[in-house]
Amino acid sequence: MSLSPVEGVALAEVESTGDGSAPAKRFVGRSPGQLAWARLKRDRTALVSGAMLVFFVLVALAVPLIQAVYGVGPKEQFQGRLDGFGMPLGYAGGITGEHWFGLEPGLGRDIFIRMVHGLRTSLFIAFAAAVITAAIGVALGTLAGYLGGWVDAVINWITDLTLAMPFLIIALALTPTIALRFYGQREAVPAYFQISVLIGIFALFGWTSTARLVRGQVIALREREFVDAARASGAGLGHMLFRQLLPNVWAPILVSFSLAVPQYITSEAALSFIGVGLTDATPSFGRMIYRSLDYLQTDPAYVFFPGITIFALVLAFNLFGDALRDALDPKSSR
Amino acid sequence: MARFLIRRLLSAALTLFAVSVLSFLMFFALPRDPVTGMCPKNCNPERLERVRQELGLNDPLIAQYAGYMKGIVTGRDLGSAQGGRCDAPCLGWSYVSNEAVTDSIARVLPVTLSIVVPAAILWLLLGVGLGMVSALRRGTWLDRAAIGFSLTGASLQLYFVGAVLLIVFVYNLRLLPVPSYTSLLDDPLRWASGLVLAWVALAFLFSAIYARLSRAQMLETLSEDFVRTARAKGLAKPQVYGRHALRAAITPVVTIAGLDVGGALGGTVITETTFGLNGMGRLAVDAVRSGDLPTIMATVLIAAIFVVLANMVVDLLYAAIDPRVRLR
Amino acid sequence: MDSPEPARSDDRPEPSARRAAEEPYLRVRDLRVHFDTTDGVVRAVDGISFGVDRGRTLGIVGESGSGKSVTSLAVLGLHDPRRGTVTGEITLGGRQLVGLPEEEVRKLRGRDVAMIFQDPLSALHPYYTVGRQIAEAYRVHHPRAGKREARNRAVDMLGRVGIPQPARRFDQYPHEFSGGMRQRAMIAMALVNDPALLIADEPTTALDVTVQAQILDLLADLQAEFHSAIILITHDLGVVAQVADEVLVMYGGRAVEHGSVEQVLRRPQHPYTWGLLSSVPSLHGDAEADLLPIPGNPPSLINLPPGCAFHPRCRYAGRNGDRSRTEVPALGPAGEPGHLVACHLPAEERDRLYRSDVAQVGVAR
Amino acid sequence: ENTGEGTTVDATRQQTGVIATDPKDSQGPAAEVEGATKGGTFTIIRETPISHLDPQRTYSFAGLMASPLFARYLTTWKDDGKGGLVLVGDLAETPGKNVNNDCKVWEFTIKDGVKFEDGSPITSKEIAYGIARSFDPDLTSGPTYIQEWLADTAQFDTKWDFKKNKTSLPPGLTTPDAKTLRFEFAKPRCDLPFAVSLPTTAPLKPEQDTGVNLDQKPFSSGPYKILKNQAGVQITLDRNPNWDPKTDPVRHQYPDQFVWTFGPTADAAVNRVIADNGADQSALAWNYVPASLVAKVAGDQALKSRTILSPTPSANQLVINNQRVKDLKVRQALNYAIDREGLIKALGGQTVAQPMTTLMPPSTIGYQAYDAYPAGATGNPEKAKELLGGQTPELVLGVADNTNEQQIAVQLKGNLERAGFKITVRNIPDDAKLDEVKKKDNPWDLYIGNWAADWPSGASILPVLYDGRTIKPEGNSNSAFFNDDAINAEMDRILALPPAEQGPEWGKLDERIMKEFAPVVPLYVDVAYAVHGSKVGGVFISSVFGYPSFVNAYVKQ
Amino acid sequence: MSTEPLLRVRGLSKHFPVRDGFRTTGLVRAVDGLDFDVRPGETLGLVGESGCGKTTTGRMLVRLLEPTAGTIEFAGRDITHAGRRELRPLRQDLQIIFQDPYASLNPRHTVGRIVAMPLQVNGIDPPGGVKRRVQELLELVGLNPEHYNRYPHEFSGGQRQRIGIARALALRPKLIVADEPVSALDVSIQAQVVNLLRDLQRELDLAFVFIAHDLAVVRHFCQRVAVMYLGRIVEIGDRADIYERPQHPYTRALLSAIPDVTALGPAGRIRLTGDVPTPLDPPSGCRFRTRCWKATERCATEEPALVPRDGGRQATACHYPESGPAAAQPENGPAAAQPENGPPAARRESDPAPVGGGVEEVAE
Ligand SMILES: Nc1ncnc2c1ncn2[C@@H]1O[C@H](COP(=O)(O)OP(=O)(O)OP(=O)(O)O)[C@@H](O)[C@H]1O
Ligand SMILES: Nc1ncnc2c1ncn2[C@@H]1O[C@H](COP(=O)(O)OP(=O)(O)OP(=O)(O)O)[C@@H](O)[C@H]1O
Ligand SMILES: [Mg+2]
Ligand SMILES: [Mg+2]
Ligand code: NI
Repeated sequence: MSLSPVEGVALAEVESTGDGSAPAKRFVGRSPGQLAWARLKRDRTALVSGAMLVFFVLVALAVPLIQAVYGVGPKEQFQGRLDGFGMPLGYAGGITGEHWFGLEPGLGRDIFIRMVHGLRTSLFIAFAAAVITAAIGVALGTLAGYLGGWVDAVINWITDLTLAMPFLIIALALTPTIALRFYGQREAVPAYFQISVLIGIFALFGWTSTARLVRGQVIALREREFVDAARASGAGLGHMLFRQLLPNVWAPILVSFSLAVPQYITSEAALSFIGVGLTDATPSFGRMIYRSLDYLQTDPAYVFFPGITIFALVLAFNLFGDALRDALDPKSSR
Repeated sequence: MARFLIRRLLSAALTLFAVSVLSFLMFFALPRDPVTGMCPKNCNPERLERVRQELGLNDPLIAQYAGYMKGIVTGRDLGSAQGGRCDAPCLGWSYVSNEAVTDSIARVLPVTLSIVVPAAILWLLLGVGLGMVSALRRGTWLDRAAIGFSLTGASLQLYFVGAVLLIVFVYNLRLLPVPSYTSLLDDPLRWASGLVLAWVALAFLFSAIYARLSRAQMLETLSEDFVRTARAKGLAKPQVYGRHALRAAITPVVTIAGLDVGGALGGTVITETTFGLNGMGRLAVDAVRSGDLPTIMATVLIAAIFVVLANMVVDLLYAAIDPRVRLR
Repeated sequence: MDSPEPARSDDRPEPSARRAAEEPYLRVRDLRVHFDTTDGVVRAVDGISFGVDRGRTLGIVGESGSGKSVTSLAVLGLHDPRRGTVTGEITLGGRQLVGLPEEEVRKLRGRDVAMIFQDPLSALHPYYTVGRQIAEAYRVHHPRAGKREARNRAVDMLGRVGIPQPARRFDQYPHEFSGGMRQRAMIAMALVNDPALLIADEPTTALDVTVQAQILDLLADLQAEFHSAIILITHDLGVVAQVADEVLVMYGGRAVEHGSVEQVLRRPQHPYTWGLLSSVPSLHGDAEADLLPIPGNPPSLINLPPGCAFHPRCRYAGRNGDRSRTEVPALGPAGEPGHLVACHLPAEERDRLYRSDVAQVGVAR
Repeated sequence: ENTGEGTTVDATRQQTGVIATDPKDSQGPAAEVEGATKGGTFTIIRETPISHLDPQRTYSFAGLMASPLFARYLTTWKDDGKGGLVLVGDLAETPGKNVNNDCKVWEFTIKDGVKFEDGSPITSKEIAYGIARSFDPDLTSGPTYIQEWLADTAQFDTKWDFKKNKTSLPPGLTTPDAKTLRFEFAKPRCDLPFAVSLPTTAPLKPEQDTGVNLDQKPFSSGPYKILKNQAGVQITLDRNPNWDPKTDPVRHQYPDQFVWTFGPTADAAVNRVIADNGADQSALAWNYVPASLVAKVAGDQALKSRTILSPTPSANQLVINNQRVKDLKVRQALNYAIDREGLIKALGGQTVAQPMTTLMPPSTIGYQAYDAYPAGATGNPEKAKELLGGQTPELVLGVADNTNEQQIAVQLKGNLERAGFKITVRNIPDDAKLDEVKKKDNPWDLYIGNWAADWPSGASILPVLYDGRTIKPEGNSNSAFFNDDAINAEMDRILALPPAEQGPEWGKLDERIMKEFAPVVPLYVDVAYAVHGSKVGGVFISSVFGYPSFVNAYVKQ
Repeated sequence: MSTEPLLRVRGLSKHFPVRDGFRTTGLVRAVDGLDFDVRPGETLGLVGESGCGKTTTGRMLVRLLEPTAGTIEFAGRDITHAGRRELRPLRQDLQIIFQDPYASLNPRHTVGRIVAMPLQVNGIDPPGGVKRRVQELLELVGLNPEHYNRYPHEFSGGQRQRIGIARALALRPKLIVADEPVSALDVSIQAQVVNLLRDLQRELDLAFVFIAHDLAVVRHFCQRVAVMYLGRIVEIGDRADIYERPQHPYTRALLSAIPDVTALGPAGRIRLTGDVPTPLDPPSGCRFRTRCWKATERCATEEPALVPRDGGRQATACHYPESGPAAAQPENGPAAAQPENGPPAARRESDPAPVGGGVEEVAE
């Protein structure tokens, strides 16, 4: 704009920068993304928990490598190292140089390599499901909360319906039917198919809490004046939902996301026990934890390794979620 | 407000209708033939066909559904194989437990209520309390300890927590009796001592999300100007944080509490199983396992009622919490 | 006034009154408030000193963003220690506030020192009725007061700040109030405990002039009745002229001029004050003529211009060599007793310049 | 450190079964149990409720074990808990009279002094009414031997409609007088004395018949009666004063009350009983010690006196679909390949399962041990490969998607692939699996099967499982779909023999079927391993059903 | 300047329901039948008592509130009930500066994003890029480029207000509803901003509805001024007329209450006394009558219409309009002017509130 006061201002500006000798560029500051990143880097909790997550992901990615080094496969049985009750011989659940975390009671498979394999399956399922459900939930929740009226009524209705639908029964009824559509009675259903079905089921049912959470927040937010301001500028729906409202509901979304991941890991296991989802042939972390819990009294080591791992995973996930929230909060310190 | 209520009730009714229709359709979707459970001795195809005829399963679906609904509203005659007259609200007859489904429900509902209601209070207090602590002490070891504590429940799951609680308090220390349900009206003390472990375990399991949500939300509100105003008035900390900050931070907690309580009232399978209590959850799961369709449908319907009710209450609470929210 | 407690001026007047001679009720010495941001340290307040006696009104004017609100928040101890660091000395009735335990400061807030905040909509809790928030402020410091009493008191206050039908408005929420009504609610909340020191941060910006007059009267009442000290932060020099006893002019986190209202408005000594006074739109002159703002932009508080923070915008900066650019001027006597100014220009030259360049355009017109 | 010592258990026992010929055997009172005392409340903790209490509908193990407490039958087993079984008259004076010695006409004489819980006498009329009502299609579940034999068709309820003929009796069933009950069959039914030991023959007065609601509160003829039934939660049984011990050859009436509690999982029940706390001191965990706790229970010497260990008649096989796997060599190779020791370990050890190589479980009368394909404890993959001669049969193993079968599937797949098979594991929904594999044209080659006979006679095992003439489109117990004329004929021959002579013949046939045809791979028998509180006495594992029997149970005072 | 008005408002009303718990107990007649026009490039000042409905009017003009009654025409189109889609193209021409600057800024957006938002949502890509343009705008309103990536809570009140102004200017609209845009600014920046707005106006033919309390600023900036009282316009006219020849008693009272920097100490002014009415239940007849020193029976029964006087440029809704210059003392008030001395509290206490209102000329 070439307007008279601007000239005055510009003049003064020239003068001031001339004096302030420091180049103007330095003052532009960092973008919010850089800022959050900088904050994350400075947060010790974030670093530790982030490193742990990276570690888990790396382990999951490097499965073939680890197996090659370790030299034991996930399906190999070492029943010779079990006693007559099927309990591992030796100390602490059969920990030896070959079997770092000992052996499974009963089938006598190696816990370490199964855990590594299982981590990959479970992390993938849980992560994919959490991402999908969060996406659906956020989209529907913001829409319902912001638009209100009949859109809200319809979305609310669908949410209620989804919540009220018996998850277990539908899962039970649906999965064999789906499997039969794609695979014959004599074909083994491959793991990736089971995994996709699982993710699908989680996606179908898992979005509701995020949706309602987000909706609740948005209902309060839409009455705030900055929303009016955007409206007055002619902001379209997309901009409104994703640019204006979404940044203000990160906190609950992060929370529900980081809690959803462990929840899906355990749900996956629970489902496989009623015959939905993975079979015993596919190593899965959740399933392992479930099985191990039975041995709380007789083989504590079997409970210990998966248990401590999932605890670390959940803790890392949530601490990282919190750190991320803190980093994204413009009002948080530093 | 009145309009909102009416609209919400209508939509609730519609939800329940849809749920009932869908669960009715499940008769035909389940991998197992629904009649096999009702088949008399020595089943064979002809016999099955006869049963189907007798039960009206060959009637058009609409007629069957109408019959079911009529049973709920006015009661109906189910025939001698199903205990004869079934008074309203008639939910059918269970071949598995050999009684009217209404009776099964009446038996398990108090158990579930007794588990869930006190547990919900506990988990809300525990979760929000931990969340407040960690928000106010953000970044300190107390923050991380509170979060870590609340997460043990979420990460280790009820099986573990429940089993450990049982082993420690019941089998080893013998501080508590074996978990069991006694009616609150009969003996409040036994009621409480028989269920307290279930409450604790559930609270432990659920508190994580409340702790985390209230932490996150508290941090958002703590930096609001009105919190500063409250401090400037000279309010003591508990009032500033409890009344001013928390009130503004509570919406997500209410949302999730609605979902959790609504869902849990439909049955807390794992808790009930772990502690050997016979509530809605086990009834439902056993019904699924044994293909007991009338019971499945009834439990689905009742769980749906709780879900819908809870969500309605949550919506009303939104307006009660935030005066800016218009109920429309 | 039906306050259940005896008027506070009788309660404990002596220590502060006796010391008042040497020590004002509120004394701020070398106050610094710094915010650590990712871009650098924001020196929002950079070594400011002033004092207010009971029964007196200090007007603070200055550049928007020059640290006025930050200073007042510091007095109430409301800065988040994680975000901003507060150093220096703040004594209230002889007690040092910086570093005092939170619980001690809390007891002072609302009763000994109350504040009217600048942004009333965000400063009021959106979920509570306006009346309840005011009543609450009363009950904290009157623990024995019942609900009824607090309500009556709040309704009374709402009425006194000129809100019509206060009993009815009591039960409305902040978003149902107009901007001016919110501001008056804020004022009512601050006044409900008859504070000994009142910090009013732009209390009348959203008010029309008639209501503004009423509020100013109310503040005067308060002062007369409870011998309160008042800090009035405002941009309306007319208001300052009307009610202040002393004026502090701030620029870039520092005080540039301090003196009685007469001295600062009639015989201003600092070029910034001159600029300020010339910018005031007049009710009488040519309505179409352009206003006369100070050229240039407010300084960055992260990277304050070296020397006199005002020098890049000062017409006279070059007059004494490089001094303005290198040396931070101290707040020193400017001739008349009690009149302080932070400027490198020699006193006589300031006088001359004022008379030749400023007096005609500015207020004296 | 776990060195594996003390983990082998000897739990084999041989069944000796006879039908009492001396009427004295059928007379009461039953011999006193050593050390038994009267009084106390005996608690049984079980996870799921008993499916039916109505005797005419009782067919589950829990029901069969609970029923003798409040129902009496025509005959019953005198069981010493160590395999010594004698079939005696219960309400009848003897275990039946084979009137023409052709097994077609049987007569039972009812004892004097037998009464219902209300004190009214039990006559042949009430027993006949009980049998008649078992024809009612409303009363789902329950054994159907007697009905089918009387009607001489599986469609017995169409042949004779109970609802329309409530005052008459089914064809072939007559009560010549109040003390006599007479069965006339179209074909020889030599197993009738065994069949009438099932609760179908419990008496009922027509005026006490509440139809389907009898399930909630059956009318007692035994030593206890239902005091209170909180359906699905708890059943309390109280002494029946009108039960006369002098008429009863097997039952006692020691505890004041029996209480069945439902709810706790197997784990919880076992843990509770081990904790031995308060009322749990006189409690029995009905569900067996789960595999995960076996090591703890077996390893605790202090618990030794509180456990009961006994093999059961429940036999498990890897069923081969003989319609699909027609090559005998393949079937034999399958038999060689299996590592039974590993399998037992996977299941939780010898207190959970015992290896088996025969078709009939060892608890069958006339059982003979043999191993048609001796492969050693851990299988012989080499021998299997040799039999396969280089081919790698691709077989599909259908398994239910429950934990147990999944585990077994993993184990079996490992075993078989070791021997050169290619195994595809296909999951079948748990609740549909049984129906599916019973279909004649099911698509799988292998599946896991289990059979527990209703009485310990080869007649209730081999003809049921391996008579190819019974194969129908659905609902086949012969899920191996094995059919061989010679074997069929041999079965007919044995069935016509007097019951007492059949035992060894079945044993021989068993071995012959395995040697010549290998239609299945016998895997293991279930082992009963139960824990009870320190005050429990007199409980033993029924030699007939493999679950705890309460006829001798008492609470130590 | 064309004669066709850019904005034409007729009978505009807004009533808010008052809720007590869940029941509606009354109506706040916040705005009750406004008529006015704004021509292109013209500035209409909207002044009046706090709570008289100025913000509500402004929000209705940009269609953030749904009017209860009346019509709004913008650039010849009736937009009273236009839907979102119809409004979108108009949004570029119609902007608002909010009264409460902080609340109107998204706390999660940096200032850069906030100011860029109107450009973004309207898909405008200015030469040199959005960022450059935004920085220009920030400089224009006197903010530093370093502020680009900071968040609203890090700003002072005046800085926040300037962010709001920059945002409204981003699109170069035709009409800006400015709700107290300069109230939180120090006089120097205020002067800058007022000059800036005025230059923009001249250059771009911008029209303003300028809501303000500072009558001096209004005088400098607005060609026409409307005085509102309790949801109604009581007087509207050219700047000169309003400031020099106010006819409505309320306008006079307002003008007399302006604190003047040239006069130190308490100033003389017309003090309004009597019941302050509320829009919850406005007085019958003339709404100002409860505080008017000229009120008569007629005022209570008959509502004065906004009638043009003096050749149509100025309109007043009063049965007894004043004449003469503003500073003149009220002449025929029922209560005599009471010069009073003494401390304000004492004065207040002794206020006799005459029925039907009164006036005091206070000079200390
Ligand atoms: N939390 C914060 N973080 C960083 N900078 C801040 C923060 N709070 C205030 N500031 C900066 O401190 C300076 C002083 O702010 P303050 O609010 O005191 O100004 P003010 O004098 O009250 O201005 P106004 O008259 O516009 O309200 C401003 O430049 C502002 O940007
Ligand atoms: N959402 C609402 N619900 C109920 N009443 C409202 C609402 N918004 C405004 N009001 C009322 O409408 C009237 C006019 O409000 P408005 O905000 O328009 O006043 P204003 O002229 O802008 O005043 P100010 O100068 O104080 O900002 C006030 O009495 C106010 O209480
Ligand atoms: Mg400020
Ligand atoms: Mg306003
Ligand atoms: Ni002025």
